[in-house]
Amino acid sequence: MKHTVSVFLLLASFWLINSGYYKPLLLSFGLFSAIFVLYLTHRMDVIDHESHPLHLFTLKLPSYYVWLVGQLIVSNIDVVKRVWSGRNSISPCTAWLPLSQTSDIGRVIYANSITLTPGTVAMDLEDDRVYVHALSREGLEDLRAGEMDRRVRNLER
Amino acid sequence: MILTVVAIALIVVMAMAIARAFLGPTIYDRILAVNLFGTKTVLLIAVVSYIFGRPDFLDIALIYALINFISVIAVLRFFEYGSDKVNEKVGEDG
Amino acid sequence: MMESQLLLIALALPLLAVPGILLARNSPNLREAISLLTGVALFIVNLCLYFLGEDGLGEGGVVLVEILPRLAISLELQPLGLLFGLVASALWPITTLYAIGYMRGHGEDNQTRFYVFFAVAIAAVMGLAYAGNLFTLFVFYEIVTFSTYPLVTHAGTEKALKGGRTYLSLLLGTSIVFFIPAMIGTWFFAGTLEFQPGGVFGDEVSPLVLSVLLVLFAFGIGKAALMPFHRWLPAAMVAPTPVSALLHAVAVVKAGVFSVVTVVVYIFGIDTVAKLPITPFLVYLASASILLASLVAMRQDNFKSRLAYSTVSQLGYITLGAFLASQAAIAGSLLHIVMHAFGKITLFFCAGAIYVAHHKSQISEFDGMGRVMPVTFVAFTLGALSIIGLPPLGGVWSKWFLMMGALDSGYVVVLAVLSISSLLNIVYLLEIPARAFLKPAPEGATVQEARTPSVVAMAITALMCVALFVYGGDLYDFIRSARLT
Amino acid sequence: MAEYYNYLVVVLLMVVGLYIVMAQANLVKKLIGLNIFQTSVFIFYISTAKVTGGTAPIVVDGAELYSNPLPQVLILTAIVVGIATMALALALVLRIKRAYGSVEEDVILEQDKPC
Amino acid sequence: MAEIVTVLSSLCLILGAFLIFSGGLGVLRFPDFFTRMHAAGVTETMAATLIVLGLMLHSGWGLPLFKLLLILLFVMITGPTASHALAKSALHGGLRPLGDNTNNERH
Amino acid sequence: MLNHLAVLQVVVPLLAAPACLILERARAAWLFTCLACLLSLGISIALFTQVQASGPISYALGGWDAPWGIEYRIDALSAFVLLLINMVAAAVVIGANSSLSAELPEPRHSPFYVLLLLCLAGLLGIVATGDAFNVFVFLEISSLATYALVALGRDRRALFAAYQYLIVGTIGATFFLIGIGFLYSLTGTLNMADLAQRLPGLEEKRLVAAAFAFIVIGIAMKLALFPLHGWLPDAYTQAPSMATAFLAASATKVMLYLFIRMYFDVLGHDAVNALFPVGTLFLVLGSAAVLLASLAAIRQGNVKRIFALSSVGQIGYLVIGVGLGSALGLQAALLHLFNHALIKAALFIAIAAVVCRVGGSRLEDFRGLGRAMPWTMGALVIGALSLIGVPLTAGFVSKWFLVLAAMEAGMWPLVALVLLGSFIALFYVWRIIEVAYFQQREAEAINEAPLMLLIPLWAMALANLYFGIDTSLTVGGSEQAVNFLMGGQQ
Ligand code: NA
Ligand code: NA
Repeated sequence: MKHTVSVFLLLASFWLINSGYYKPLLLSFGLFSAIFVLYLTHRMDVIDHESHPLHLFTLKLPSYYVWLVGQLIVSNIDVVKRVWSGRNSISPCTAWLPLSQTSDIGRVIYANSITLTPGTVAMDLEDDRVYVHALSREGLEDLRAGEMDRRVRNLER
Repeated sequence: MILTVVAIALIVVMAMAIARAFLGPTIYDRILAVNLFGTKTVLLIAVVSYIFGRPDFLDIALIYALINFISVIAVLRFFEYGSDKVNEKVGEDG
Repeated sequence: MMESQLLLIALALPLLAVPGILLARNSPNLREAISLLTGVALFIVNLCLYFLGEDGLGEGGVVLVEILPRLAISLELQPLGLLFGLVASALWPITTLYAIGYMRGHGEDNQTRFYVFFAVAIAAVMGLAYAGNLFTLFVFYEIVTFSTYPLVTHAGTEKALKGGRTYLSLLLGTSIVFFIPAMIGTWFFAGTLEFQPGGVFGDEVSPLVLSVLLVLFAFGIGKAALMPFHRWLPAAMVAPTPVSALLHAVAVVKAGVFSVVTVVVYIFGIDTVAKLPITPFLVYLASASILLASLVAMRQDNFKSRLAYSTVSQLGYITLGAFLASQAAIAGSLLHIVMHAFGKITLFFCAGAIYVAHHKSQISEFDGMGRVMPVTFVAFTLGALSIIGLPPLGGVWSKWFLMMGALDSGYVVVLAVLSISSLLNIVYLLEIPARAFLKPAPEGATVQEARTPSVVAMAITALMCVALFVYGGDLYDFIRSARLT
Repeated sequence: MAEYYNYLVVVLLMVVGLYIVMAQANLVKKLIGLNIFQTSVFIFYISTAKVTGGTAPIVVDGAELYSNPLPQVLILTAIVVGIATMALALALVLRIKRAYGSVEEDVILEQDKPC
Repeated sequence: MAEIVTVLSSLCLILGAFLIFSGGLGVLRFPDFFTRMHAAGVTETMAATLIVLGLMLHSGWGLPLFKLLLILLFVMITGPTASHALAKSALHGGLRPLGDNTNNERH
Repeated sequence: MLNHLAVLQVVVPLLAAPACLILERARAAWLFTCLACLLSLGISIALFTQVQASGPISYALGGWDAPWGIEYRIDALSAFVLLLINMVAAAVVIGANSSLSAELPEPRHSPFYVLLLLCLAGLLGIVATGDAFNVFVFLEISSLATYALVALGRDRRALFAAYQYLIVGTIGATFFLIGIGFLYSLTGTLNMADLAQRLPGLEEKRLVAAAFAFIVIGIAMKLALFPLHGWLPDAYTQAPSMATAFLAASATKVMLYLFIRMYFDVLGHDAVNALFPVGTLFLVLGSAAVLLASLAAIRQGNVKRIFALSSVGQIGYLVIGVGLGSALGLQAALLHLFNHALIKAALFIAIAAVVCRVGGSRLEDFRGLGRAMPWTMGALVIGALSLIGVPLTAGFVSKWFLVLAAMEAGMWPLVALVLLGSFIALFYVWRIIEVAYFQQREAEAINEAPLMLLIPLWAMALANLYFGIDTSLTVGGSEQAVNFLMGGQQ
């Protein structure tokens, strides 16, 4: 039931932001479409903890996001530096890195976070490991250190 | 004024993407280039809507982002299974 | 108002016979009786028109249907039409009589179809003879083509089909490519298609245009078999003899030459044609047609194809008369329509009789046949003499007046042509009785004529040739009495 | 010359589109050419609708001068028609592929050559 | 106060433009497909954020602000997904990344 | 109710089409379509009489007055063509059920009717509307339905025929769109009547010439005017027989109507000829069509393809009539537009009957049918005679006016050509008649076509005779249309 409410709120806010016209007729249309989409998603049986991981919205998430943005900036600068510097500025390499997350959502967050930060891309994902391509060996080693892996894991709990 | 500079930068990068699309030895380089072109268009539309002072164009930017993402995924799915296999799939339920 | 009723009856009568024939299709005697009776009745109707129409010539038109404003299908009593109507309605019953003997003797299948289309053809001929305007003439001219096509391809064999193909392509072809533009051209330049003695064209229409139209008509009326569009006549030899009789004597060719004369008299007007620059060429064309056809006829060993080319030549006489465009010449050509009809039909009857009785179709096989089929060959001789134009047969009159017409119009060379062609006629026609009577008969040959109805029909037409000699003068007076200018 | 550049684009696209339709043997690529050709016409309509200084013809307070809305509306319909045609064409190509095993025109014609 | 916002906005925009350009350069200059993906990543993450942020500051409070946020959110979520799908598809397509020393036993 | 007839004429078939989708069973869909077509025919009759009585009808769609809103103008010309299209549609639909049950599997009947109704709605829309862009929209509606109809054919070749037709048709329609785009950029209006008034006043001539060039080429493609006729033979041969009957008798006729509307009414043929000798171009293309298409028809082995090529030839006649530029020439074109529709309806419905019984339309399939299917072949012969232009048939009336118009223009070679065309037609028609009446059928016995096919077939055959004898409706109707079109100009 929680998830249904969250879907409804998401749809309603999406409608209100995009509409810009708040006359009764249009609002009723919005309501109707939100309800209709709710009905559809229920029929497709996709409203569950996986599509709406509400359990993650604890205090830990913002702090992870802040850290992630930091990582983002750092890795962006790193890649930009390599783009502008000379020939052998990059040392592409790949490796299977272990991952410690238990739930699927956790693994996806970890893989996405890897891919999000430029310099590293999660190319394949399995239950206990992820195949990563890195622009440089240093990038790969930073990742191997496991800082990101640890942070995502305690997000899960 | 700044917005125009950004727009120009975006267009230049889009030109680079097209260059990569022509050069790109493998199919995947070309898909990367097209995807890059698409995401930059989204930004270009957003910037242009502010150059023309019509923020309601942002809806177009959002829609373009949606379409671009789905097209890339559709193309990848086609290559993922190879052209003939796709037809077999279609053949079964066709 | 009697004329209009009679005209309608003349048209309707043969058509009414059609359902009768169809219903009686499995009792041949009744079926043939219907044809005969209708034929006789039709002849009587035409006779009434003849006597009644003495004064009423030209009035009493009846409009059947109006296709466009001023363009209608209408019937009218004209002297030319009356003459043609009389000949056709006279020969229909006779040919039917002959057909009974021939068809049964020869065991032809689907005879019903023959009598049905024969009746339709006669109805079309009536419509053509009594047409009130050029459009009506053209409509019935086409119906004659379509109703005779199944007769020509009666046998249904590949040869018959090939003959039918030439027949149709030439007749329909000339009518589509020449006759229609001529007719529409007349409508365009004259504004009307109604028959008017003296012609429909105003003075402002240039002779060049008139010449072109006349040539278009000459070639467009393919049934007049003017060379080079005569090939359909020999090609139609594939048909059984009664059909050839219909084609050559009763309906088809007569419709052709009748149309040519009608066009000359009622569309252009005799005086106009006389003055046209093109006329001399048409006269020479007709003359060439006469001579060439006679030469070709001489070389034909097949009896019916010789008669076919002879018809092409004789038709040349009639068109020649028309193009000479003088009172006498026109009268001569009209007379020749009658003379040739009875003469040629007799020859065809003989051809059919010989074929049915002895399966002989090549002239070289006729040695001594005179003793075997005396009546047939006597009749043949009478018919042949009439066509050659020797007294006491009717043919002499028409030849005579044609020559007078040529003199009036100043074409001396035509005199030569006519006399030479008469000589040629003698050669290719009298060869047959010569072989039949002078050559020794095949041994053990006994007299064996064809079936009596055929012989009777043959006798009637042969005697008519003689009668026409006697009454030739009255016929000529009737023709001259008609207001042609 | 500057203000005629849109017509150049229109003509260029039109010719490119028609060339592809004629030159290409692949049925799908022919459709791509057809689409380019149609797009060129759409660009012609919309570019001629532009009123210098006029903003997009969606009523917004604060704007006085708008570009001409009519051609743009017409082209909305034309786009819908174009998509309908393309959908039907692709459906046909799909069935042709299944029936002939190929979408190359010469291969198809070869198979249908009356023996 | 208003000046600070415009300065900040221009700064973001300029920086974003520079990042976009460098990402584009990387896509052109890098040797193989996988390395180019990283360069592309730059334009889709940092650069996009900076430009959208710049626009947000430029436009100030109002509905367009949220629309821009929505656009940014969408791009940030779908970006990595697309890159992952592309990389995986490339691998399946038999493309060998440079420096791939792991005798990568694909099952 | 009465004053909404103009728009109802299009709305009825347009709404009937989706409604027909719901009816799965073939018979129900058929009956429903018959009802819709008869209703549409009734409307066209009412419109025709209304126009005869009180002149052109103008109907502002949705209350928006011209030139802003879309205006439906039914004048003498449109009423004449509307009546013709509906007559043909009614005949085709009545006979469709029996023909389809032999050609299409049961589930495809309902879509066939939907497409037919959509095509009909499109065609009627083109004729009824007075707005140039609206014409384009209806042009595409009818074309899309037509492509799908052709693709319904049994043989796989139907798919490729439909594809080629789609390509050519779309390019044609887009050319038309470019043309009216130019006109719009010049005059600022899309209403055809309004265009007709504004165009003469313009001093800018080149763009008008360019616009007309695009429009002519576009319509020529849709019209299958030689040399742009490549798609027609395949499409007409592969489509289901009844679809061909409908298309042959209506689609190309509406395209010619559009041709005339643009050339005479909107642009004014004098104005256009002052820019470019368009009349001569039409005469040349028309003559080429008549000769080459008819000659090609002789060599064909499939009767459908013979008459498809014959249609290309006959379209040549229509264009010659228009090309002459005279009142008589235009009247000849309008007459032949009407008569040719009847001819081709009769011929193709007859072929549908043969295909229904024999299963194919090759020449050999016609062997011995003269005896086996006397009524079907009888109607086919009447249609054939009308095609050749034998007197007392509708075809003769058209030939009469066409030759007269050529004579009035003093173009004697054209007279010869027009008549040569029907002479050639004689050959390819007689090939069929010889096979049917003179060759024996060895294969199994064939019985006569079903009654529901014979009724529309003989209705069309008798119409060919009726309009060959009583020409008041056709000649009268076309004369009124010509006076309207020509009157406006002189
Ligand atoms: Na990373
Ligand atoms: Na990345």
